[in-house]
Parts: sequence; C-alpha cells; structure tokens
Amino acid sequence: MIGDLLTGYGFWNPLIWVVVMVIGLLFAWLVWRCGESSYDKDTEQTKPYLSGNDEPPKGDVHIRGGNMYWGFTHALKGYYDKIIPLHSGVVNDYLTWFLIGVIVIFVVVIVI
Amino acid sequence: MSLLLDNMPALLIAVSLFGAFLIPIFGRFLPKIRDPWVILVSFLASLIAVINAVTVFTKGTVVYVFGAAAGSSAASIDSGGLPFRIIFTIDGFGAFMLLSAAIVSFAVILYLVSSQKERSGKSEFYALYLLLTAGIFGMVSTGDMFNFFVFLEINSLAAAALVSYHRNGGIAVEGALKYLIVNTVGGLMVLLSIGLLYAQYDSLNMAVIASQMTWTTLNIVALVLFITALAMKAGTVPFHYATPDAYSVAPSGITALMVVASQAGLYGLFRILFTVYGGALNTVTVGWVIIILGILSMVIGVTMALPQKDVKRLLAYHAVSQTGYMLLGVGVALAVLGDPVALSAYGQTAMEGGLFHIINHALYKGLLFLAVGAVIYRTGVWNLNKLGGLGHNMKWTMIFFLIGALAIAGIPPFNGFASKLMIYESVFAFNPILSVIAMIVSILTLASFMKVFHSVFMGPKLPEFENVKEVPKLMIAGMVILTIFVIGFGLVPDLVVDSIVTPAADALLNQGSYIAAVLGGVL
Amino acid sequence: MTSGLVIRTAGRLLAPFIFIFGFYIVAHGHLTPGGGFQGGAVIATGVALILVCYYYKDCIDKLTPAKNFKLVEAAGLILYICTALSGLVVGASFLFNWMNATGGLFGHAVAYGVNAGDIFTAGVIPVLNFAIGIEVLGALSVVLMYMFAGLKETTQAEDDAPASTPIIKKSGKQGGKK
Amino acid sequence: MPFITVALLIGIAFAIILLKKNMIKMVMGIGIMESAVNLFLITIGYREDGIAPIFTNAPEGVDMVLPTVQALTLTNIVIGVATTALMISMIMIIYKKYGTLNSDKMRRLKE
Repeated sequence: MIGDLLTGYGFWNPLIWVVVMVIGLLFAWLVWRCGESSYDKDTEQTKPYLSGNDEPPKGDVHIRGGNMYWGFTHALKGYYDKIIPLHSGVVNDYLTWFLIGVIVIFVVVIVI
Repeated sequence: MSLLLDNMPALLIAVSLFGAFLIPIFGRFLPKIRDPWVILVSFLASLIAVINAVTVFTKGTVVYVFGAAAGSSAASIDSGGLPFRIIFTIDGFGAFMLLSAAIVSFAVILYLVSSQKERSGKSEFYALYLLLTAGIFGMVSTGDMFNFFVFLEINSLAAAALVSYHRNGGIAVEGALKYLIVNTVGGLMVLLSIGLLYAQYDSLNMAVIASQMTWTTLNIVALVLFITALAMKAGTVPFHYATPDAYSVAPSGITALMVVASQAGLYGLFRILFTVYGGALNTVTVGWVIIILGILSMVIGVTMALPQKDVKRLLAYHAVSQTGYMLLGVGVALAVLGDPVALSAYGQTAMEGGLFHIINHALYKGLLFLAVGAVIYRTGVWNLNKLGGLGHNMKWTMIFFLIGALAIAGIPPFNGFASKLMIYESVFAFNPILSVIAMIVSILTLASFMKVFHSVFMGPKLPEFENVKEVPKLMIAGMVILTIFVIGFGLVPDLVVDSIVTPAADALLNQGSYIAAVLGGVL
Repeated sequence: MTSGLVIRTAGRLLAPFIFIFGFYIVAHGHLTPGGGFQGGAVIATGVALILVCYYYKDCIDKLTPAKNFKLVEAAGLILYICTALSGLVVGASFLFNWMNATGGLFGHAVAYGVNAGDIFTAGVIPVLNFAIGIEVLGALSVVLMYMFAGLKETTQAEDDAPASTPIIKKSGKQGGKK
Repeated sequence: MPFITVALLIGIAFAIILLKKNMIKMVMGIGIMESAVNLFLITIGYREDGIAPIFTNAPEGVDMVLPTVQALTLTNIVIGVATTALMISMIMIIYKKYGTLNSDKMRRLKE
C-alpha cells in the first residue's frame, strides 16, 4: 500500500501514523470539550496566580536560552573542558588537524 | 526542441553562467528588471536540473561530450577508444544530487531577493549566487576528474565571497577567510591526488581510471588525500572547524545553499570511493574509517551544539552532526561491499538511508536556516539569550521552524524520521552499538532544538520585540516550498525511495554500469 | 605612494606598448604559448602600471571608474558563453568548434609540417581567446582598482607637503571584493 | 629528482601554513603549495628531449611533452590568482577592522 517503507525488519507507514494521531487528537478534543466552560476572558481568571505575589515584568519571566541545559553541560564538564578549547578559532590549528587526519588515516589504511 | 533536450547537461551550466554574467549589466542600466531576471534564471536552471534528473531516472545514465560533433560517442574510434574530451556523466546519484540542489537553490533565491532588498552590492551578490549554483551543478554532474576540481574551486570561491558579503565589523570576513584558506588547501590536495592518478592511468576520465584501478601505495596516498580534503569540504569532524565559522556569519539564505555546497563535497567523496576506487578498495578498512568519521561527526557536532548561544552557530554544528548520519549509512554499505549476502541483507538499506538523509538534510536544514534568518531579518539579534516571545508576532516563521526542528530531530511523520529509521535498523544489523549512538545523538538533537524553539518563539511577548512584524511574502514563499517537500517526503517515503533513492544507491554500488555507460563496453 | 616625474613619464610611455604586447599574446594564443588569460593579465599589468604611476583618484577621475571594468568583464564572459552556445545552434554540442576549416573567419585549414603559423586558423578558439582576454583584463583591473581604493593613499598635495607635517587622513573606502 | 623537490616544497608550504601566524605569510605558503602542485603536474608530463607541444613547430619524429598537464597547470594558475586575490582582499578588510594580521588574534569566532 502507499506509504509502506520497508526497512529490512518491518515497515513504516506515515499515513497510518497520521490517521492514528488525528484520531488521538479528536479524542483529546472530545475530552477537552467535556471540561468546565466557565472561563471568562476579561476577569481575574486570566492572571497567573503566584502565591498572592504580584506578577513580575514579562521580560524577567522568560527563561533565556543560555540557562537551558545548564545541568547537562555541568555534568559533562570534563568532556566540555577538553572539547571546547579545540575549537580555538585559529586557522593554523584547523590545518594542523587536517595534516593529523591525513597521517592517521594513511597509517590506518596502510597497516590494516 | 530535441536540440534543447539533447544538450540539457550543457545548458545546466550554461544557463546559470549566462544569467550570472548578464546581471552586472542589468544592475547598471536596468536595475528594475534585475530581481525578476535572477528569479527567472534560477527557475530555469532548476527546471533544467529537474529535466535532467527525470531523463536519468527514466532512460538511464546520460553521457554528454563537450565540443563534439553531433552524435559522436564518448569513447570515439579516432581517439583509440578512450574518451579525451570533457565529459558530463550524470547517473542516478548525480541526478539525485541535482534534484536536491535544484529545489533548495530555487527556494533560497525567492527568499534572498526579498531579504536582500535593503542591501547594497546586489548585482555581484546574485552573480556569485548563480556561480555557486553552477559550481554545485557542475560538481555533481561531471565525469572528469579535473573538471571536478575546477567546479570544486568555483564552489569554494563563490561560497567564501558570499559568506563575507555582510561584514558585521569584519567578523563575516574572518569566517569567510578561514573557510577559503581551509578549502584552498583541500582543493590543492585534491589536485595533487588527481595528478597522482593521471600519472599512472594517463586519463582524467573517472570511468577510465575506474576500469584500471588497483590497490597500490600511490593510489592509497591519493585516496587518503581525497578522503580528507573532501571530508573537509563536507564539514566532517575533525576537519569541521571552518564550517561553523562560515555558516554562522553568512547571510541566512546563503547558508541554506552552502549546506548543499558542502554536500556536493560529500558527493565527491562517495563518487571517489564507490565509482573510482570501487572494488579495488580494501573495503572493510576504508568503510570503518568512514564510519568512525561519521560517528565522531555525530557525537562532537551535537555536543558542541548544545551549549551554543549563537543560534546560527548552533544550527551549523547540527549540520556537522547530520553529516555524520550520511557517512554512517554509506560507510556501513562500503564496509560490507565485498560481502554480497550482508550487502543485500542490510548494506543496501543502509546506503539508501544515508543517501535519503542527504536530500532530507538539505531540505530541512535549509528550512531551519531560512526560518532563523527570518527572525534575524526582523530583529537583528543572533544571541539566544536576547531573543524570546517571537511566536506571538511571527506565527508563520514559528510554524516553519517547528516543522524543520521536528524533521531534524526525527519525529514522525516528517522526512527526517524516514531516513533515520532506515539508518538505525540497517546499522543495528551491522553493529548495534553504532545504532545506539545514532539514536542518542538524535535525542540530543531534539533536546537542543527544544532549547532553540523555546528561547526564540515561546514565552511572553518581550518589550523590545513589541513591534516585530511577519517577514515579507516572498521569504514565506521560499520557506513554503521547502516545507512542502519536507512534509511530502515524510508522508510518502516509499515513493521517494523507490523513484529516486534506490536508483542513486544502485548507481553507486554498481561500478560496472558506470564504466560501461561511458566507455560503451570497449574496454 | 610617491611617484616622481621620471616614473610617471616612463609609465606613460610604456603603457601603450604593454597593451599592444598583451593584445599580441591574446591574438596569437592558438599559435604560440600564451592565450587569453596570459594576454589579459599582461594588459592588466599595464593598468597596474598606470595605477602605480598616478594616483588612484586621478585615474578614476581622468580615465574611467572601476565599474566600467566590471562591464568589460561581463561582456567578455558573455562573448564566451555565446560562442560556446553557438555550437548548439549549428546542431552539435556545447563548445563545438564549428568554424574550423570552413574557409571563413579563422577558418583556414592548418598546414602540416614546420611553418610559421597562420593566424586565421583554429575556428572558434581565437574567439574564445579574445573573450577570455577581455574578461581577464576587466577582472584583474577591477581587483587592482578596488585594492588601490582600499589603501590609505596620500594625495598629490600631501606628497608635495614638507615631510615634517604629516597629514593624517583616514581612507573611508572599503576594500575590494570580486 | 623533481618529485623530491615537489615533496620538499609541499613540506615547506605546510610548515609555513602551520607555524607562521602572519596571515600574509600563510597566503604565501598557500602560493608555494600551489607552485609545488603545478611543478608536479608539469613533471609528470615531461619527456626526455621533448619539445614544446606546438603543432606548427613540430618536425617529424620528435617527442613532444604532454600538453594536457600544461593545460591543467594553466587552469590551476588562473584559479590560484583568483583565490589569492580574494584572500588578500579579505585580509585587507580584516586588517582594517581588527588592526592585526596575527591569526592568534583573529578568533572572534570560536567555541
């Protein structure tokens, strides 16, 4: 049938996947429809509730990109400490890596 | 009409160049019609590329001899059965690359015409753009070693000049200079190894060299230089350093095309490995070298991308990381090239996955760069720490970026998932560890695109971006074209694989048919 | 950037000869070593000589601005492509040498054996040589002119001023890019 | 013998490119590398006692040197001119903006 992608083990059909997703979304929409409908736009309901404190300005609420995955980079600090200085920005180093690559690959191909 | 159809491979180059050289004249005397002219030429060039590709997929390999009288074959009798003219040989793989270059280059020119409206020096900019397109088309369709080198250099020069176009206080020029120096050295090494091959086989034609190839020390030297230099052009770890530098400072549309330009280097690498060396290789060793380059690219690319703060630099490291997938898939196929059972069991699928990933990557990475470029066009800010809340004002850009991000992370039903699935499953049969690494890299990719999406588009409206508007319609049109292909390739991957990817993989795996197409079975 | 009267006079005298020599190399590209690129480069050295002898600003004012050389470059390239495409018109492939041995312009047959060489031979190759010569002349001149534009060049008045009072002047022009 | 020269020249060129920090000298190193490759190409086409490959100058029965590699060399020279011009122009702009030619200081793009 259209959309079957054989991969050697089985198949993958995005059309079936899309149909299933649409059914799932329909179901979710139905559940959502059954919910409380007393939401009112121009009242206190729209304001965020922060334990009774005032809402801070919008710019402070947004989590900036540099703060994300702080834990990940911190956990792999040893790795990043090694890898970041390699990207030194000095063009001589780039070409040194090229020469090293040539020699290493040549030795590998010759020896093995 | 048949005259035009017969000469399609030549027109591929001629139309781009002709259009490019007329632009300075138009820019001087008729500035009004320059932009429509650029779009027209780019459209014609893309159309010709598509026609060429369709011809190849329906009728088989196209061989075009430059400067010959009508109807003469490539290996004519008066030259002793050896081809001595410059020959264009477009087989399945070349046609496949032509398709991806044609789609991306046309989408990008629509985007550029709109986004460069306020800039100066546009005549030379568009001329260089068409020159770069011609360089890519030439690289993927030539059948002549030296011609390949010339187009490689045209590609590098035009790309470097385009990268440096908007100086931003010299930083763009710095990136361009690094890119140019690295690629010049690489290009000279390619020429040196072409010289090594020419000295032995007295021919520059790939088919002739392939038919006589043996596994000697000199050929190994040439092979290693080819691998490293072309991997450097494609941006593979550990030769990738100049790639993020250049990608992050180039004008956004140009970066989208430079992804294709780098993949033309990848094309050269695969062409050399499979067609020129082919069966003469020590396939297991060289295959593992390619696999290890691929794994290194994937892991280092994605881990370097995670902590980046410059949004375009982050995308550039992802380009390095995705190149690793292609090398992994094709490397597995190369490693089992000498083993027919394994080749038909999973090698062929791995190859198809790797090649399918090339066109997918060109499409969704192009889309991502264009979407990010749209953000930069309106805000003028690169830094992820300073962006935020743009989803309120730039809804279309947000949708396009989301589609691109989901595709690159391999979320169904977009096209990235289809090719990644093929790579995972076939590589798992070869070596489970490699497949697991590939999946982890994919997860990290998703994580880092979560970061970009969140910090650029989500969040409350920031006061400094209160008046940001949606980008002009032509820029949207460029992104729409790529989006259609991203979704379409995702929804019907089987049609795409059957009609364009499998011929490409067959063309690479079947060295004999390439040689026979050029030499006509003489040797 | 001081150039005295001697240099200027010598440059003015030499330049026409350099141009003619370059033209000779272009025209005889199909007979002797040389050709479009070499000849064009020789002509461009003539332009370089003029640029060195005179001040960049004077050259721009009195001769022609750099953007005209861009047109020259584009014209050369278009001539090349059109010549190449004319091969398609006569029914053969791109770059087909259709003027060879037809008796017309550049159409004489090549004589065998040692001879002095006939300039009206080789078909489209001389035409392509001329195209390349024009292109290279334009391109190299543009490169040179933009590089000179990027230099911090003193003017005539500053050169003639006493050495003890240097005049510091910033050159605002951007460097060249082809 | 010429091949040793070629190897030596390429070695010198690599040494210059890798060790010199001055950008102009790096461009010179690339120029030397280009010359080395050109010399290599010319050498592989050379024949003992060959004459220049000009059709109308060739007496009967004399070897010519191979013209193909000379055409390749010529093309490479042309490409080299374009590359060098572009690189030097870029270095001029960088010098103007950064005030230095040292590649160690030319690293605003890193990490």
